Amino acid sequence: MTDTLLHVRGLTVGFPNAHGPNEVVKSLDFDLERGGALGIVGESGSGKSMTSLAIMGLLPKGAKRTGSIEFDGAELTDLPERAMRSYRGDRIAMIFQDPLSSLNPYYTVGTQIAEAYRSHRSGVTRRQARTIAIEAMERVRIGDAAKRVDHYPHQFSGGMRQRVMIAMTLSMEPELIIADEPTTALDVTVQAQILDLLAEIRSDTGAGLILITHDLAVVSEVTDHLVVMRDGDLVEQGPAERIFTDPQAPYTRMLLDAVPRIDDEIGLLRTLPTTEEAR
Amino acid sequence: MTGETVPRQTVPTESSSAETLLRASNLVKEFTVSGGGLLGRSGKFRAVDDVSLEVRKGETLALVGESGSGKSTTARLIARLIGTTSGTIEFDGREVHALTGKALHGFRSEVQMVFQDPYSSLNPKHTVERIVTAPLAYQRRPIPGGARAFAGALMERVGLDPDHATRFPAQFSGGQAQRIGIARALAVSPKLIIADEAVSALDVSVQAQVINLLRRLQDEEGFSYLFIAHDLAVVRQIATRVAVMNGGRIVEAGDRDAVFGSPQHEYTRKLLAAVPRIRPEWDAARRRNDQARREREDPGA
Amino acid sequence: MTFTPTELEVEGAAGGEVVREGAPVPPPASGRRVARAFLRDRAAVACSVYIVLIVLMAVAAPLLVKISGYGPLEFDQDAVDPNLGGIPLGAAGGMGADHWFGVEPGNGRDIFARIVYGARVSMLIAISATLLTTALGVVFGLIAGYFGGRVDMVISRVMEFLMAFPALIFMIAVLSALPAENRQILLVLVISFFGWPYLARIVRGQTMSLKEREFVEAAKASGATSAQIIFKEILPNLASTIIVMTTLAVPGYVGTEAGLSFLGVGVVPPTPSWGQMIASSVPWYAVDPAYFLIPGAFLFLLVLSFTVLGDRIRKLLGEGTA
Amino acid sequence: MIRFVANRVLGMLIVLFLVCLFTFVIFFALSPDPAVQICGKNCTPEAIDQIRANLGVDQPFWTQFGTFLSGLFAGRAYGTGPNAIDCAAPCLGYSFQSSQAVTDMIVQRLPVSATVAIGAAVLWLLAGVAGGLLSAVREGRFADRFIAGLTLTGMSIPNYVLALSLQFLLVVTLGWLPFPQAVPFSEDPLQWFQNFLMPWIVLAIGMAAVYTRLTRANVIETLQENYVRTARAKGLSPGLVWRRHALRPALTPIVTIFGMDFAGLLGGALITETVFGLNGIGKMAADSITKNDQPVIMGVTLLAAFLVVVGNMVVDLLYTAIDPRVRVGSSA
Amino acid sequence: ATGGDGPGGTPQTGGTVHMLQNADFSYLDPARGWDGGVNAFYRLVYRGLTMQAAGDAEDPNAVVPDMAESLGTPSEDGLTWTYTLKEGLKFDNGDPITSAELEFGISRAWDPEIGIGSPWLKNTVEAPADYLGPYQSGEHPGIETPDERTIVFHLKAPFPEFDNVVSQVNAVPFPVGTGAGDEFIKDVIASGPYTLDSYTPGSSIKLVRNEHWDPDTDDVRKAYPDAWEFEIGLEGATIDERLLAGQGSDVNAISGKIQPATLARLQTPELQERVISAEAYCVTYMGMDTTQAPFDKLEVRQAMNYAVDRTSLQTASGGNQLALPATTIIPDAVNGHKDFDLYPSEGNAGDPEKAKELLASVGLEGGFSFTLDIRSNPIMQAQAESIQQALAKINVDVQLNVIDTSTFYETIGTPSQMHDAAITGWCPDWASSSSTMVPPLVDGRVITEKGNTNIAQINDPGINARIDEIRAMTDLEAANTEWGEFDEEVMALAPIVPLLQEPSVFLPGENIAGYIPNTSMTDLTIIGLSDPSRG
Ligand SMILES: Nc1ncnc2c1ncn2[C@@H]1O[C@H](COP(=O)(O)OP(=O)(O)OP(=O)(O)O)[C@@H](O)[C@H]1O
Ligand SMILES: Nc1ncnc2c1ncn2[C@@H]1O[C@H](COP(=O)(O)OP(=O)(O)OP(=O)(O)O)[C@@H](O)[C@H]1O
Ligand SMILES: [Mg+2]
Ligand SMILES: [Mg+2]
Repeated sequence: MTDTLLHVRGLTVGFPNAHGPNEVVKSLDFDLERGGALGIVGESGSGKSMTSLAIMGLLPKGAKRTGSIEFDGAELTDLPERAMRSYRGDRIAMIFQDPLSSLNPYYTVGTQIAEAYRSHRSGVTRRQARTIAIEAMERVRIGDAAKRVDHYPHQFSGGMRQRVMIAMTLSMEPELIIADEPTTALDVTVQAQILDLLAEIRSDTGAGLILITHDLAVVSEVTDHLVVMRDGDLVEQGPAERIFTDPQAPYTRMLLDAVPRIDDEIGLLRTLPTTEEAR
Repeated sequence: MTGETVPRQTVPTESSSAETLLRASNLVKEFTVSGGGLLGRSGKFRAVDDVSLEVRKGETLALVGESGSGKSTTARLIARLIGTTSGTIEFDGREVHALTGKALHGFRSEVQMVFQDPYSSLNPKHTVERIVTAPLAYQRRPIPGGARAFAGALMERVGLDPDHATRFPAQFSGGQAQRIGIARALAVSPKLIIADEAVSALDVSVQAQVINLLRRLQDEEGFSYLFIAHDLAVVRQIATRVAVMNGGRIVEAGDRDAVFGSPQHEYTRKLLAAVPRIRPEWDAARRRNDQARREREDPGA
Repeated sequence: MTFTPTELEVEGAAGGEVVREGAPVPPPASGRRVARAFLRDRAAVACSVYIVLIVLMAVAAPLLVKISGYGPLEFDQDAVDPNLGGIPLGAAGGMGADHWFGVEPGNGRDIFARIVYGARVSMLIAISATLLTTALGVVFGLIAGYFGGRVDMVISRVMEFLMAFPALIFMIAVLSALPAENRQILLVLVISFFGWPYLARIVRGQTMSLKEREFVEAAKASGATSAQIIFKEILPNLASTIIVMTTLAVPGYVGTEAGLSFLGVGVVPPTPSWGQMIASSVPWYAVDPAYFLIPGAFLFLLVLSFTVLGDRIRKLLGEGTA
Repeated sequence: MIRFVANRVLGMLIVLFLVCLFTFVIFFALSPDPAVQICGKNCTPEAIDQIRANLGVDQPFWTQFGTFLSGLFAGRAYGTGPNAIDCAAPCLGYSFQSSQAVTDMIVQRLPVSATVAIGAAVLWLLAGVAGGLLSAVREGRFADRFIAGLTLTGMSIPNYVLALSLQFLLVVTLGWLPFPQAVPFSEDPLQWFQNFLMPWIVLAIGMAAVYTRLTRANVIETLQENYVRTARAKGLSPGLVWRRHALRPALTPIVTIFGMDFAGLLGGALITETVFGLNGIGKMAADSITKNDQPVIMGVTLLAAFLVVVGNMVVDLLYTAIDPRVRVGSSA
Repeated sequence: ATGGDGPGGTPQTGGTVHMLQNADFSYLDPARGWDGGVNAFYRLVYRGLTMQAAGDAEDPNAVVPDMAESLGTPSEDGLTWTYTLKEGLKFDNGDPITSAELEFGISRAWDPEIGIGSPWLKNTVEAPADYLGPYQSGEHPGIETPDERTIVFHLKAPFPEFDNVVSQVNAVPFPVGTGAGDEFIKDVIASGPYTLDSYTPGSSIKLVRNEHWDPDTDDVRKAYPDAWEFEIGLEGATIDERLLAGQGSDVNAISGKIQPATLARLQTPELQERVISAEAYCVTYMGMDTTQAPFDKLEVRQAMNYAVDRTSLQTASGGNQLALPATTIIPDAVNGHKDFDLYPSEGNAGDPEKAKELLASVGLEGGFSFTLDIRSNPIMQAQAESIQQALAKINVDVQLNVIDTSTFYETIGTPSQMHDAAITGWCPDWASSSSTMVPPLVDGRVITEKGNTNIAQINDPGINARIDEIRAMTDLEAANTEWGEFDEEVMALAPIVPLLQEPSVFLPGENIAGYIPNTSMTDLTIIGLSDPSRG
């Protein structure tokens, strides 16, 4: 299985302003194999989210994207919006960090889960869509799905909302799931459940996964390939095991040293003089 | 430039003979939750349910538990920011749970807090100087050596540039801002610092800096921490003793190694199991590789 | 007259009690940078210039009148035609070298002098009312927002009640029934009495979210009293809101004063006020449009200037994130 | 839900009661003696005393307030004996100057005020929402800045200045519109329409400006919501994203203030009705103020407060229907 | 008054006359209403024993018989007046009008809550103190109806002008037993040529012909139009604009006096042809409280009379078409007027020098300050401001106290509430003599705690005696001459400052004929349309 699903070259995202191009993602290269799991790690503001949004073609207003993003052989950066839309939700799905604000408070979760399906598959009746939503909710193990399908987001707990977000991507069986910090807002126990769920779905559907997080321990458990970012730059990338056992870049090493361990090593955590120290 | 590499050191196991600084017994806090409106029946919600704990001099007691388990409420009870429903708090041998008004000032200068969100906990409209001297100002105590010098000294102690005393919080990074919060806590030379999720909002590298700072200060000045966190890995790094909260109660308490090594309560076990971890063999391999590299780069070491 | 002191109030109303969370309070914009941005904004500068001119005009009224030669109360029989109902002689309401803006029909009073003196009344009332409203609104808003619970309940009910009141009708009714002495003070009091809840509501909402911020707790842990927390910790964070609300309130009150005077319950004659001038021009607007247009234009431009200024200041302070 | 409604209604009743009490206290203190008004010219002090006794205005405050309240619900009579004047429930008072029950006076003028209010509301809502949407879509571009200028101007024109200017321009100078003349719709629809056109415009302009800004701000803000991004990430068509995920949340708050503004206007547009000589509640209030006809002023005040308070409540209830978050049972 | 048929030619029968007005009529019930506007309206629907002569009569101030066959016959002692009704008089439902209905209608004036209009019946006709009108006390003991056509009044004291009393609007017939409470406030039981078709308070009144009115019994009313429509609640400016434009049915419209601002627009020949002006029947004056310093000094009051600038007042009130300087209390148009000016000045512009001298003579050369009560009405405010300006020249500082229209008369009628002076006006209750013009303003015995008309509060024995003397005169012509003399005697004491007589200018629609407006009461009953098919 060396079939490349996503092939990113020279991806650059900038917010040009009076002072210059103001690049927040700088010439990023990485690949994701079909069914593979890629982790993108880095500190806050290092450009992780912008990378994922660039792939989705959902960059905020004012952002400029250059470089190439090839998905399943098709160049996404050239696609007109209309064509790009047929990828989104259908073949590439995204799960966002904050599940409450990412769900529309005005509609039931059922409606929102089925929405993507209805818009990508024509001729789906309301009833069918509902059934699909219930099935998706059952798959992410939301109990009593038949009833809860008619509830509103605010009636769910944080963990369940995140499950709803995942359920939303499921109905379409996407080939690529991008999860942008899907567990940051959650408790460890809930985080563990969500991560398990993602792993399970991947093994069920064979979908590729890009997991974005700043938690190295999380990526170490989930992904097989790693991209380390800092200030929009690609610091280092490679197979997870290699990076965890033999990090090449000093920044990666520092990062790994700074992670508090639960199992081992008690002592002063190693830190790099970061940009902030220099200020 | 690879940055400083601090030799690993073992934290000495605490001596159980250490003196007790704070003792909270049977704390209960009930909140009235109204049913809304005029007709709504109001009920009582027990956020803290019969919690007893003690913090000894020079040690760190960590309070862990999932969101909503009552950690912050316990901290605020102990800091006397909210009144207790019942229970007693003894600090340095004095009963403090009934103090009010001015009488509280003495206590306030011995117990300080550091908060989760560095920006939210600093008034954006005040300069650093004003922020760090605020506890003295509020307690109407003279500022030794003048505000500028005092603030400068404090800032230096937490590793900030004293020249930045007239800046506003927004002009600092998260880690620096959190240091300002710590400096403020140090202003009154407290005996106990309550750190409520003081590092949870920070990136790992910054988090590490702050943890290191807290540890250094403890080593240098010998004060005690009540350290609240939900990240067990962090807790393990800093705690002397650990108390696990769930549903408003402390379900398990004990020495760090005891709690992490052989958790007694089922909830603690569940919590520990859920913590994501980097495979220890990877870490071990990395350490070997690291060692090898260092030797390669600097054969003299 | 729609009684809308500012539009912020409406935006506040839209959200109801819900305080927008997570919106970080922008760090203080540096004064110099704001000033520079402000100076680049042509509309804002033009508006400020107009306002400053009016203020100067109001302050220098006696001097200006000396230059123009006619006092605001002085009759000039020679400027009007007694055969035609007292219509001003000459074109455009009697404008000319003698009477720069023409004269009032009937008595020949100099419109320039009345505009100048009217500016005094308008500005004085609007600014006093703004100050009083701001003081009330800020204090009550802070108290309600900070203490919450029963205190908030009482203050909120009072605000709700005042806002439910058809303020204009009520103001007119009360003013018309009250004696004419100290009418200007009464106007200020009555306007402020109904005006403060609009600011208080916004201050209350912001206070409620500010008090959840940890620096309040930190201050408490440092030994600050409630008063210190309210006025030293929270109040500075409301500065930009208050500035914006205040600039937006002034035009509202200029309009209100003029409206009340227009309805005949404002200032007492012969004191000139722009609203009163507009009201007395109503029967004449077909024969002597200048009589209506001059105070109308002055009033409109003043209100517009304050509104634009408030709007710009809000944008500057709002976007002033570093 | 029932609890919520009950709560809301109870709160509303309390506010209304306070409004009644406050109004009554004020007017009790300010009111000229109705007996003097009834007594007319060439009146003797004895006659006044007798009329006072007849009307019960010599009673203590609380008794009078009680009578007033019961009059609201059960009606009341002014005076006793053969000359007693009946005031049916809901009795808001009796105007001795116009010799009419205030309720009747209001009911008679309500159609005009309602016409004014409805027309203006439709106009400002359409203009405001359309302008706001256009502004939001073209954010930062010429159309947006142009509309921003218009709204600032619209908000700044005191409406009597606008009313007089329009009348001067359209009627006197250009002669495009005839002088307002009271004609029912059925008699001369054209003249009827022309009569109301200017009041509608005058009332709508200020409001439309506010609504434009509000709509613009809401739409821009909503477009930045994460759930809109989610919707786009699902591959929904732009139309669907706009309709379902942007407009509904953006326009919902507008419904709330619209309800209150409309209710406020229904209580009479004082200045506009006066300037255009429309015999609505606002003009009646203005006239009553000139005549110091306190019962009418009080009646209109109460009516307006009632409309605003009820409008407020209806909006709240409506809000629970449109915004699931505030639905009862949840602590949002 | 300008005589003739009015501008539009001769009135023809038919059509609808429109009346555009700002304020609604006070009451449709004539026992309650009593003012120039509503009196003119009552004349269309109600009839009394006598009435003021037609507007186009030789002497329009005269009193002539209406339902009575002739004017009243007084007894020798002047205490009993007898009238005989014409035949064929009917209400609008066809029921005959007899002396019983007339007695009933007149007795309503005694009801304390209904009879709040003209006080003259109560003032003159004998009745026990506890008589409270027909609803509470039954038949009137002071009025006899020996037969269906005869009615006899017993007076308290001789009153030579009693024919004027029964011409008052509250001396009209009503079916026995009707009209309690507020029944007639919105309804009309007509005895005159028109009856009520519909009434929307504050907005419109429509009158249609009373089929049971017999023109043969009526010498005064012409009743040309078939219907009347009163459009109420229009702004003064709007009314003028409509009359100027004369669109549609507005050619058939009349209204009250036009606004000063409109005068300037009447300069085209077509409009000039339509303009009619009418003399003033009232005087606008400033009353000074003679019981308080400084107005207790004659010299100060005289100084005021000298100082006011009547030319400026005139312009402030709308120019010379709408205001004339007044130097007497009795206006030119009221019978009994005598021309004099005790305090003359060049061009009526005031004589500040003379005034200063007078003030100096009582040690007030430094001036003083006083408070002037005025009504919140633009013209009155303009007048007050003019006085303020004029008196400033003699160092007198005038503080204006603006009082709401509704409470103004109540306030100045209450001596304890009135300030140092007030501007107000006075009109006679009937213009055929000055008996109701001067005495109410200066009779020291009518000063009351409330409803006071003698706001100067002058109580001079000489004046009081003169009033009684002239009132007792049965020769009304001679009495009027005496009233004129009396006016001058009063003005020598200067209790008031007569300011202006305010004539009015009217602009009837193009198609209106027979319109002879009058500032005291316009006779609507002789108006018609020149071409009833128009409009
Ligand atoms: N609309 C924007 N305009 C200008 N700069 C932006 C904009 N949005 C984001 N940025 C900048 O882009 C950089 C990268 O942001 P990004 O959200 O990708 O970081 P991240 O790695 O996802 O951080 P986090 O872990 O906090 O989510 C940041 O420095 C941010 O300030
Ligand atoms: N003022 C209050 N009124 C009512 N309930 C409250 C109040 N403060 C806290 N609670 C409730 O008490 C419980 C404990 O809250 P607390 O903040 O102590 O939890 P925590 O363990 O600190 O959680 P987290 O990790 O999310 O900070 C929660 O259920 C919370 O909703
Ligand atoms: Mg991110
Ligand atoms: Mg907490």
